[in-house]
Amino acid sequence: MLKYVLRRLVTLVGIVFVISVGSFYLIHLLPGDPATVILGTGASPANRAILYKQLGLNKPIIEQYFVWIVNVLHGNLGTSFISQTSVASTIRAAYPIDLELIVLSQLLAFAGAIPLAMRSARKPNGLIDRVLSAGSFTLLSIPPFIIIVVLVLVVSIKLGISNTGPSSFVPLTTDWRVNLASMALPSITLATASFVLYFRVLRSDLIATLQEEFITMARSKGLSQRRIMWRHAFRPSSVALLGTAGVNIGGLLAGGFVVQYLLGIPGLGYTLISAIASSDYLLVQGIVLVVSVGVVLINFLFDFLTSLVDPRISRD
Amino acid sequence: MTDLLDEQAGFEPLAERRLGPLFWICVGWLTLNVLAALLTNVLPLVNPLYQNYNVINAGPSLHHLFGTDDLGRDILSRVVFGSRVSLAVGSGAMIIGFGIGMPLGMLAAYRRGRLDAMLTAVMYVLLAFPAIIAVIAVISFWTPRTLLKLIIVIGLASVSLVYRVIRSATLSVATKDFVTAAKVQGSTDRRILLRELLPNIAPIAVSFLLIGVATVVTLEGALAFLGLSVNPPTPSWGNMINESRTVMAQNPWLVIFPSLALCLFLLCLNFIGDRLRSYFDVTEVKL
Amino acid sequence: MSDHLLEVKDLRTTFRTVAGAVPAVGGVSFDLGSNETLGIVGESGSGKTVLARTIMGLQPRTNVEVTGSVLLNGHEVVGASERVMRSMWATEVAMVFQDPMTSLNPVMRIGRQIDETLRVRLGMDRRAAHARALELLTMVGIPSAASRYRAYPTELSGGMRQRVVIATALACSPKLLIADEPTTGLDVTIQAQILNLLDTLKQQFSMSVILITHDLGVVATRATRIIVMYAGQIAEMGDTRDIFYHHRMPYTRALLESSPKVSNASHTRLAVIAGRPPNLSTMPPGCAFAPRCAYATEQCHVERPTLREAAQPGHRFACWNPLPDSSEGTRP
Amino acid sequence: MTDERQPLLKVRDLTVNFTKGTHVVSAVADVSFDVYEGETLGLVGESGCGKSTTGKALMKIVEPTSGTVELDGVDITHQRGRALRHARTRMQMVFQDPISSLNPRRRVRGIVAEPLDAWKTVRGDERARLVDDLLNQVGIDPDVYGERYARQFSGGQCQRISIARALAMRPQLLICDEVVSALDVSVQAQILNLLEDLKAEYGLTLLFIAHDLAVVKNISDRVAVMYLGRICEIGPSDVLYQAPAHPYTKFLLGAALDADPDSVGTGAVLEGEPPSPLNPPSGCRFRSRCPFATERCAAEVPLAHEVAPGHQVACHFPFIAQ
Repeated sequence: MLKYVLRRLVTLVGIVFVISVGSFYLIHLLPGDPATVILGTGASPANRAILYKQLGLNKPIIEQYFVWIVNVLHGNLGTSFISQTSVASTIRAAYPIDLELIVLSQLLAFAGAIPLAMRSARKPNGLIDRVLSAGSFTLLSIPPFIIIVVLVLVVSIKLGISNTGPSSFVPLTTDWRVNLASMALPSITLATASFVLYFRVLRSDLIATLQEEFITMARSKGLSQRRIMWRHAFRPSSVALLGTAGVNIGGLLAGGFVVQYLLGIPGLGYTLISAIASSDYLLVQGIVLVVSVGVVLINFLFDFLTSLVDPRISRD
Repeated sequence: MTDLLDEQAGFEPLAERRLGPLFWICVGWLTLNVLAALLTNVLPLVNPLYQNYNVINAGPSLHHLFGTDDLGRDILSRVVFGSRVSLAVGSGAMIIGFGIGMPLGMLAAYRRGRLDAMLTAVMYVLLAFPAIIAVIAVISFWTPRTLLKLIIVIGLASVSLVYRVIRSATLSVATKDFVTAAKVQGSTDRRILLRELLPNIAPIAVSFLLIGVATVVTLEGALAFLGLSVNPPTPSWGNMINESRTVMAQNPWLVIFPSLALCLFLLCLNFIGDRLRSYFDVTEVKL
Repeated sequence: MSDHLLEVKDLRTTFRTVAGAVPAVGGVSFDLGSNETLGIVGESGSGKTVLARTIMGLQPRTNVEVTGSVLLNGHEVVGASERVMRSMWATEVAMVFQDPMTSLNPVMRIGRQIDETLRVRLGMDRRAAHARALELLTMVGIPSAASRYRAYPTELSGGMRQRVVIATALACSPKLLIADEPTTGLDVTIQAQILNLLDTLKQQFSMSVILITHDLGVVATRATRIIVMYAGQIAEMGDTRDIFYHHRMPYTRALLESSPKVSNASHTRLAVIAGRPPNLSTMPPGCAFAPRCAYATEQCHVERPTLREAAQPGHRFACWNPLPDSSEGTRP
Repeated sequence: MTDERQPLLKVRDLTVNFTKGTHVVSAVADVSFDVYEGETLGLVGESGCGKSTTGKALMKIVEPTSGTVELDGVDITHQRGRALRHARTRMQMVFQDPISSLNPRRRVRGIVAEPLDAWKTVRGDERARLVDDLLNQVGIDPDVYGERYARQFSGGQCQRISIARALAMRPQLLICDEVVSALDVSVQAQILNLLEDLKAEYGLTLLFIAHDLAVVKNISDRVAVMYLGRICEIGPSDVLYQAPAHPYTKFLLGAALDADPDSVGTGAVLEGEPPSPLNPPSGCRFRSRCPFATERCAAEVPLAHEVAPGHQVACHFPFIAQ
């Protein structure tokens, strides 16, 4: 087990390294001189000098990377020349909102998907299963950005709740009631997309698991239906569920960005979109780096959880 | 050993080995979509950019079946033209993804050994890289944005996913005895790859391809929302929905029609992929 | 009430499939006394596994129809609810499944899979269940049981896994143990160990055993009585020696003659049963074996034979043109 | 009964090691035997004893670590590319799993014709006639079943098609790897008889790999017994079965069950389970389960030596028949 975790940690470091190289190189995708693009043609020589120093632009590219990565490791992601604020502090202010959004939406999705998938799998092709499957299939084909548009229409317009924008966003720590009220809509939207995925994966895996011989054996021991479902079927099936969840959370980001953008919730997604719109390249680079590493860490966490559930994984 | 299997074959009612009428309806709808997108110049459609100020924000009528927007542009025409973006991105990106990922995945799974180990390690790292972030990042830096760049970036980002699915599908076939038998008979690798392996992984590849197209089209929609896809006034389903959501209360048709077009398109792709999988008895491929 | 532990009367299990009704078990009657070992022999698709599961009340509840009667220690199994069956499973009747790889939960430690039964069914507390599970593991011949208790099934060999399955089945001391092809995937030397173990445990727990197999060699020296099944029906049944030496049904003979023997000389030509077993959903009206039978007459193709008595007590066969009874005991 | 003829297949010190992480699995260790033209050599042993790996190493499906394999006097161990592909056509293999042996998405005629098409030896009408002849010979009616897909067949029929395919290139040696172990008794008998018939007709030499002692006895002229990667004993089948010289063979035969209530086994059951090939016992690999083992068995690897003409045993203390 320890060996498995260590091995995974080594690959994790490798992946984070590749991500850092990728994020670093983004600046060089810009056409022409990065300094000119980032600062605009009318930039003062002083600003140019600062940027050159910060990015090490006058050095060979490998050295540039080292200058950059050392800065990054010290928590210095540069200073935005648009807003004149430190990229790191902007990110620090925004990321708890993303975390909250992920946690809330995932809790909602699991809470919905697990019991319903169990209900469905108990009688495959029964009435309940057919209804749930057809429903989940339809939802599968509705992108989150359409769901949110519809929800906004229904909630804000019909119910008179107005979209107040990022300036009036209240953090969880300030007033959790107001915060949760504004987080409800985005959480539900993201939860819907995840729910569909989890329900479908868990349902089909449970159906397969319930046909396994060890389930028949568990029945023949005289165990209750409930016990068989939770102890014998859910645990092996949750391997597939956790695997999907790990990958899904990465995929959820794009949807999350749209939702934040539309509802004016100042998370990393919102910040990223505004940064792109205002050509704040250093902020974009910083967010890309942080979000990528975050996603990789989440994947790692889910892999670890999976190996706890299924002892076979860590032994291979 | 086979005993139980043989007897249990009678347990479950055999999965219907029919595609069903709904499948063909979906195929028909998709075909219609593709044809419309290809034949936009031949079809009696108004120029999607033509602004007719006499009919602004009109509901569906005989002249404008889907109504018009706030600039008096014909929605039907814009929806049809918008589908070209979705189709181009979806098919283009998947051509790149499968063009690179599929041969590599097949070769790695068939050859095994060092090639496989190397490729798989590289793809593993790429896979861990959150593709969507990578796409957004590259698109935002690689200016000016064009449709072709969008296709290339999404296509390359999908290579590792395609590789993984194709490799594992090939692996499950390549370890079968009939592949060994072909080797032993002196069939060349090329022959084995094309005649023994390809027909067996084709159903998985096709159904994954369809779902891939659906995913890419959704992604394009999201990017359009974020202003990272094609620039207006060129219509795409995503930017049509995005542009008109503010006037949704006044003229809901503006949102409804492109949304409906997009959802139906995705629904058909997903449904066809799903039916094909169960028709060919392919166990759920993790996407 | 009779003194039989198990009474099966005209049991029919029919699966409803897209291809039509499949009578996997088509009217089977027999009984089983205490401390008896009954061998049920048949090829793939003969219905022996379905029969075993129907007796256990373990068949799926959808798309299947069961008629007839299974009296297990006085309790009716056919039509019994899952709740009623749950009270009989493990304590009255337990099963050893064919493939120990798939019949143990791969993500549960083996000890847990045993003491779970003890705790749920016998209401033992954690400590008592643990102690009893260790005892059972030792009893089935698992070395260093205390450390194996914490092992996962994948960490054990096939033979060891089957021992765990047996220990689980015996946890609540059932009166009847149904072993469905318990040694099919195992090597001969391990097979001998497991069969000997079952014999020993049968005495120790004073239970009856139904041993289901496709291999006549497995039941030849282990079973007191044998049922030969073909296409979901009993072709012949009787005391083991009657089946081997006085069989009347041509299928039984064909089965015996077509299996190669260690005592045969090299290049012995094996007797062959032509053709294949019938498709259960399109069974011929007559004897199910008639299309492959060398002795079949017009009658065999038209009319289905019922079981009739042979000379020996308890020996029955279903055949219109039985082989002559060679009471002198000529061996096949 | 020492054969004066040149062996068709000559295997010397064949060793196959697999690496599993940092460990080495000794799957086959120093295996040597000859197969003479026209005979059937049975290779018998329990699962994991390396008998299948031996068969695959002969065909170079599995790369041998060391040792040589000579077919008709030609060393094929180091052949590659086209030469290897050609050498393989002279020996063919039929596999255990009848279902996975056939491509489910190809038609029966196409499957049987594949080797012909790959080598382009015959074309057109001649090819079609040859394919139909082969199918007829294995008892599959080409007119009825020729255009069906493989998945529509039962295990026994699949095995027949596999055999037809293997014979398409007229091989000299046929390696049968557990070909009947997945089949029912009555079907098993059909396939065994078919193999005997084809052997006579094609003048085939057979290497018959199986775990079932009775099956092996029925088809083989000579039998080799394997345990944990090594050959314990090799000899004419009648002699070996009647008077096994290696303790393992004796236990194996004792455990084999004849379908006869009066059959008297030796009664002795071999205790324990085979050790892992990751870490095989020193000296004689059977010593950890052998009731007769001494210190010498742990120290010294027993070499094969002749106890009777053509009957070789790798044991320090063999039973020698009077």
